[in-house]
This record gives sequence, structure tokens and C-alpha cells, in this order.
Amino acid sequence: MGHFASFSDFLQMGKHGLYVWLSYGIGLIVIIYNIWSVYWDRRQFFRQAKRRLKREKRSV
Amino acid sequence: MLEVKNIFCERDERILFSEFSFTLNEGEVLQIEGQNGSGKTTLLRILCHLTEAFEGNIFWHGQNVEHSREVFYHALLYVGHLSGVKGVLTAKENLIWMSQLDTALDRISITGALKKVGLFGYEDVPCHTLSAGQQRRVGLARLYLSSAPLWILDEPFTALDKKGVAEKETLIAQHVQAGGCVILTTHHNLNIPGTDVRKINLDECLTT
Amino acid sequence: MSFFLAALRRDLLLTFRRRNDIINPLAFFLMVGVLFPLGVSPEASLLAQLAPGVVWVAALLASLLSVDGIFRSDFDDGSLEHMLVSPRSLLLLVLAKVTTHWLISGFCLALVSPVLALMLFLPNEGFAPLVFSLLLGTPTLSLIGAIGAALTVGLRKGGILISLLVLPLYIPVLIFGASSVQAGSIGLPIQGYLALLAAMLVLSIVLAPFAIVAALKISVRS
Amino acid sequence: MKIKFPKWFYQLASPRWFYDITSKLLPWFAIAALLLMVIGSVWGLAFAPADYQQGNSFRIIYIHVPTAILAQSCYMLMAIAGGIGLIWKIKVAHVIAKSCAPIGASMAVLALVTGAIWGKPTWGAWWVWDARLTSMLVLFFLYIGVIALTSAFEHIASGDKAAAVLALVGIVNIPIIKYSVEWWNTLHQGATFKVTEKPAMPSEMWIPLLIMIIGFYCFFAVLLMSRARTEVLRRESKTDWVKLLVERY
Repeated sequence: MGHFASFSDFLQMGKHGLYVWLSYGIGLIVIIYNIWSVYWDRRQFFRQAKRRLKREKRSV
Repeated sequence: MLEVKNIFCERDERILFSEFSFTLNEGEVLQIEGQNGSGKTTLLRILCHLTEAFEGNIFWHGQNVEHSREVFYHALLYVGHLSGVKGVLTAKENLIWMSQLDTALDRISITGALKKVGLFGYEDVPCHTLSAGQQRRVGLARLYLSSAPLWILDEPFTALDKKGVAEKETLIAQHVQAGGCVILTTHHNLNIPGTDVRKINLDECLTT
Repeated sequence: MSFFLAALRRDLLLTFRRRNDIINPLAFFLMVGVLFPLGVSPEASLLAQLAPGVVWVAALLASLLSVDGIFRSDFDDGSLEHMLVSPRSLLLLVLAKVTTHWLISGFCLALVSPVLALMLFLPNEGFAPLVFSLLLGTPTLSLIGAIGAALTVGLRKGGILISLLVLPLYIPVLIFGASSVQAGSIGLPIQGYLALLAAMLVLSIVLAPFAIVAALKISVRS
Repeated sequence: MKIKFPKWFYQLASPRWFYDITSKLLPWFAIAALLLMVIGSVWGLAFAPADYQQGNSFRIIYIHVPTAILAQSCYMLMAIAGGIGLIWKIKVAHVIAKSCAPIGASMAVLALVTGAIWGKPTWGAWWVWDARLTSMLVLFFLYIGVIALTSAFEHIASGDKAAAVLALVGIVNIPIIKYSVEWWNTLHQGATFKVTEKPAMPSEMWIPLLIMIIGFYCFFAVLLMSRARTEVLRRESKTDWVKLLVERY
């Protein structure tokens, strides 16, 4: 396991496990949030555009 | 003098003008008609370059206004919806400032102009004590002072009585006879002695 | 130049006709300053330590509070449209407006600041640096604030937004201004700080008017 | 006074062209981002040696530094794109500038939070008025201002231009803010730990860092392109090609 002797050592990170894993966890959350918001934004647009297109067709 | 070419303007998801063009020559009066919301004020603001939300070109004496704004603004008198009259200043102070801003305004005849719009005796009263109609007239006093050839007036007759309207009409007639031109919006039936008023109806414009 | 003076004369006339415009920032300045002894502690030694920062923060907020009004009334009554369709230079007009704002906020605040400094037990050596740093720093605040005012003048809820835009940009002025007073009050030389404040002033005089004019055009033409 | 640009520059100005080219670029950047970030973080977490002073808490550097760098260059890009949009009236430039702001703000938040977490074991406190952290905080405020201003305008084009002016004002100010904060910090703090200025990092430490930085840049490119693509669609929603896309969706 590279620098660490065992997996539990890896999780503990000396006595800094909390800080390191907290950082990476929050990093992961921010990354996922960014990806999700892009996806959501795009879906939102297509839904609204579709609805508008239908409305336009009906009115024509 | 003024040439408007292929104006396209869209607002609130609605196309107001598309391929809209006209030419205005010396001595002409152009009345813009249309229902509320048909874009009369927007058109006037486009002509003055007071909005950028349009495509197309405007030429003044063959020069694109976009590239020679200063020349154009020297030749322009614009009376908008809002009068630009400051309540805490007196009528005279207001007009003095306007003449400093607009080089085509004659500063010497300010008192005379105030007399002509019926504000004699009110020169040195702060404008917030005047009625809405009187404040409007302070702004319109500029018509008596301006030597600018192109006048663009947005609803100049609101809050004026019959006599006042007739006076403004004579003033416009004089201006046009001297080789100027006027673009205005109004619901009023214009009666300008010696001049045919050209009309553009924006409602019809849209359907064509 | 004569146009600049004419514009300046008009703006000064407008503010002198509405005296509240002059008194309000000053009153606000003093009140914010008074909140600190009440909120922190009336102890002289502690207040003396806080005084440079407190006076500077209060001055900054007072300047920010009045900056929203630079273009507001001219926008509301249509004067700004007239200014835009005028062949006159907008740069000069904007400079006149900023100068007026500085005269009623920064300049007056600098004159009043010794009163607040006295109440906060600022050491005697700190008074001159305080006044000088305010005189040199507040014009920069007015110039930067005017950018924010010009950007938000067309918006209905400009008030809070303007502080959001402008406050981060105020930070360098605050740092150097307050530090100069701190240094002065313990007898250190202050020329360096004042030179930095002056440099920021020069930079903002050169650049800010262009940004203000561009912002005004965007706001009016939207 | 207008400068002539090569053809690609004006092509870039066409929203449709932008949409098409980014759809080809996106997968490559996405794959690169995923690979680099996975390799970089595994290397950084498990294989890089611990710091002789800070121990394992030093591994936070592999997120903290890339996000901090990204937050700054994102602001630069936003201001430059805004400036291009203002001067040459290029729609796509404004779209890019607008899409930069939320990404940059989230990167600044991440840099701040990881900085604070790193601060706890290093300085013994969650927050220290360290020069870098403080100027990152100010950068975050600048982003907030730009986002708030853009959304305050009803008319999209005016919001774009206003935000561009603000971003340009900000870019002039950033070096001044940075300098003044650093200087203020030395005046008040005395000697603090300079976390990122260390005597020559060994290569096993900085290679994963480099990989992470490049990975984050690729990730940023992916986010930026996808955000900008949706924004392009939204703004071009009346054109035929977008209508066709919507119908097929």
C-alpha cells in the first residue's frame, strides 16, 4: 500500500486522518455538485424548451 | 438628412421591428403612431442611441451615427418621457444647466422662453413647487431655445392645454419651415400649418 | 474645463439645496464610531488600540452609504438620458459628480474625524496621520464606489448589491489607511503609507472614470 | 481602430460552431480529467511520502493548491472573456465569462475550506488570517459580486456587459489586493508558517501535485464547456438548429 504499511494506517494517516479525509470528502462533494448542476441545468433547459415548443405549435 | 436602415429590435421575447427603414428629409414631420407597447418610445430611444438592444444602422447626413455620435448629438434635441427637470433647482437654473449640456440651446433667451411657455414669474421658484404640467413646460421651453435641426419628441403634448398644444404646433411649423425636421409620438391629431405630417403606424409595421 | 466647473457647480448646488445629503453621512460616521465603545468596552487602552481601524471602517461605511445616490436621482428624473445624448464629455461630468461626492463625504469626514478619534482615545500623534490618510484615501473610495453606483443605478434593488460589489475593492485603501494611523500613533514614519494611498488614488483617477462611463452607458441603455 | 482577426476567431464567435466543436472536445477532456485526477489523488494519498514537518496532513495540498490556482486563473479567464465580449461584441465570449463565475466561486470555496482544514493541524486553529487565505476570501467575494450583478439584470446583454466591466475592474484590483493583504499580514502576524513555500519538494511529492493541477484544469474545461453549451442553447433557443435539437431530445 505504497507509503503506508496497512490499510488501517492509510485510513488513519498518522493522526491526521480526519483532516485529510474531510478535505478529500468535501472536495469530492464540490466536484459532484458541479457535475450535477451542469446536468440539471441542461435537463431543465430542454424540458422548458420542449414545453415552449409545444405551446408554440398549438398556437400556430 | 436622417436615414434609418434595417432596424431589428426584439424585446421581452417579442420582435418589435424587423427590417424597419425610413428616410427623413429636411422640412418633414414624422409622427410615430401605435398602441401602447408597440415600441414607440423604444424606437425614439433607438434613434437617439439611448438603447443598444437593436441591430441596424442610422445615418445622419450620410454618416453612420455609431461612429460620429458627437456630430449627431450636436444636431439633436431630445425631449424624452422624463423631463430631466430637477425639483430643487429653479426653472431658470434647470434651463441654464440644460444649455450647458446641450450646445445648441440659446442661453440668453431663457427668460423669454419661460415667458412663452407661461411660466413668467416662476423663474426663481424651485421646480418641486410647480405642478406636473408646469414642470413639463420647463422642459419644453427648450424647443424655443434650440437651434438643433433634428427634434425627437416623445409625447410632447401630455399635460398641456389646447392653447399650449397649438403654440407647440406653430413652433414645430416654424422649425420645419426653417429646414429642420421633427420626429414625434403623440395620440393627438397633429395640425401643423403648411406641412404634411408623415405617419408611420407601428401596429401595421409588425404585420407586414 | 469650463464645462467641468459648470457640472461641479450644478452638483454642489443640488446637494446644498438638500442639506440632509451633507449631514447624513457625518451623523452615520459618528454613530458607527460610538457603537464600538458600547459594543466592545469603554476601556481607554483597548479603544486606543482599536481607534485607527474603527475610524477608518466608519469612514468607509459612511462613504459607501452615500455613494448610491451619486447617479440615482439623475437616473430617476431623466437627467442621465440628457447627459448621454449631449455632445459634452461624459468623463468630465462623471469626474464632477465624483468630486462632489468626495466633498460631501470624504472631505467632511476627514474634517470631523478628530472628534471621533478623541472619543476613542487615539494618541495625539495619530491625529495628523488620520486626517491626511482620510484626505488621500477617501477620493479613491468615491471613485471605486461610483463604479458600483453606475453599474447598479438601473436596478430596483441596487442598495445591498452595491456594497457587495464595492466592499472587496475597498480593502487595500482600508489596510493602508488604517495602518498609517496605527504607525503614526506609535511614532513611526507614515510617508510610505501616504505614498501608497496617493499611488492608488492616481491609478483610480486614471482608470475609474472610464469604467464609470462604460457602466453608466450600460445601465441607461439597458 | 478595429483589429482584424484570423478566421477561426470569428468562427468561435458563432454560437453554433462553438456548440459543435465543444461536443467533439468534451469527451477527450472528460477522460483526461478523470484519469489524471484519479491517478493524482491515489498517488498523492497513498504513495507520496509524508512531509517531515507536517506529517500526513500535507496530503491536503493535492486539492488545496490546484483549486486555489484554478480559482485565480478562472477569474482571469472570466475578465478576459468579458473584455473580448465588450470590445468585439462577441456573444460566445460573454457566455464563457458567465459560465466561469459559478465554477470559479466553487473552486474558491473548496480552496478556502481545505485551507481551513489544513490549518487546524498545522496552526492549531481552523482559521488564521494568513495572507493567502485572506486574499482567496476576497477573491471569493469578488466572484459573489459578479454573480449577483449578472443575475440582477433582467436584460441578458446588459447583465453580461455590466459583469464584464466589474470583472475587469476586479482584475486590476486583484494584484493590489494581494499585495496589500500580504503586506498587512507580515505587519500583524510576525512569522507565520509558510505552508507552500518549502525548501525544494522531492519529486515524489510534486509530480502528483502537477498531475492534480493538470487534472483540475481539464475538469474545469469540461465544466466550463458544458455550462457554456447550455447557456448557448438558452440564448439561441429561437434559432432553428436549437429547435431541432430540442425536438430530438
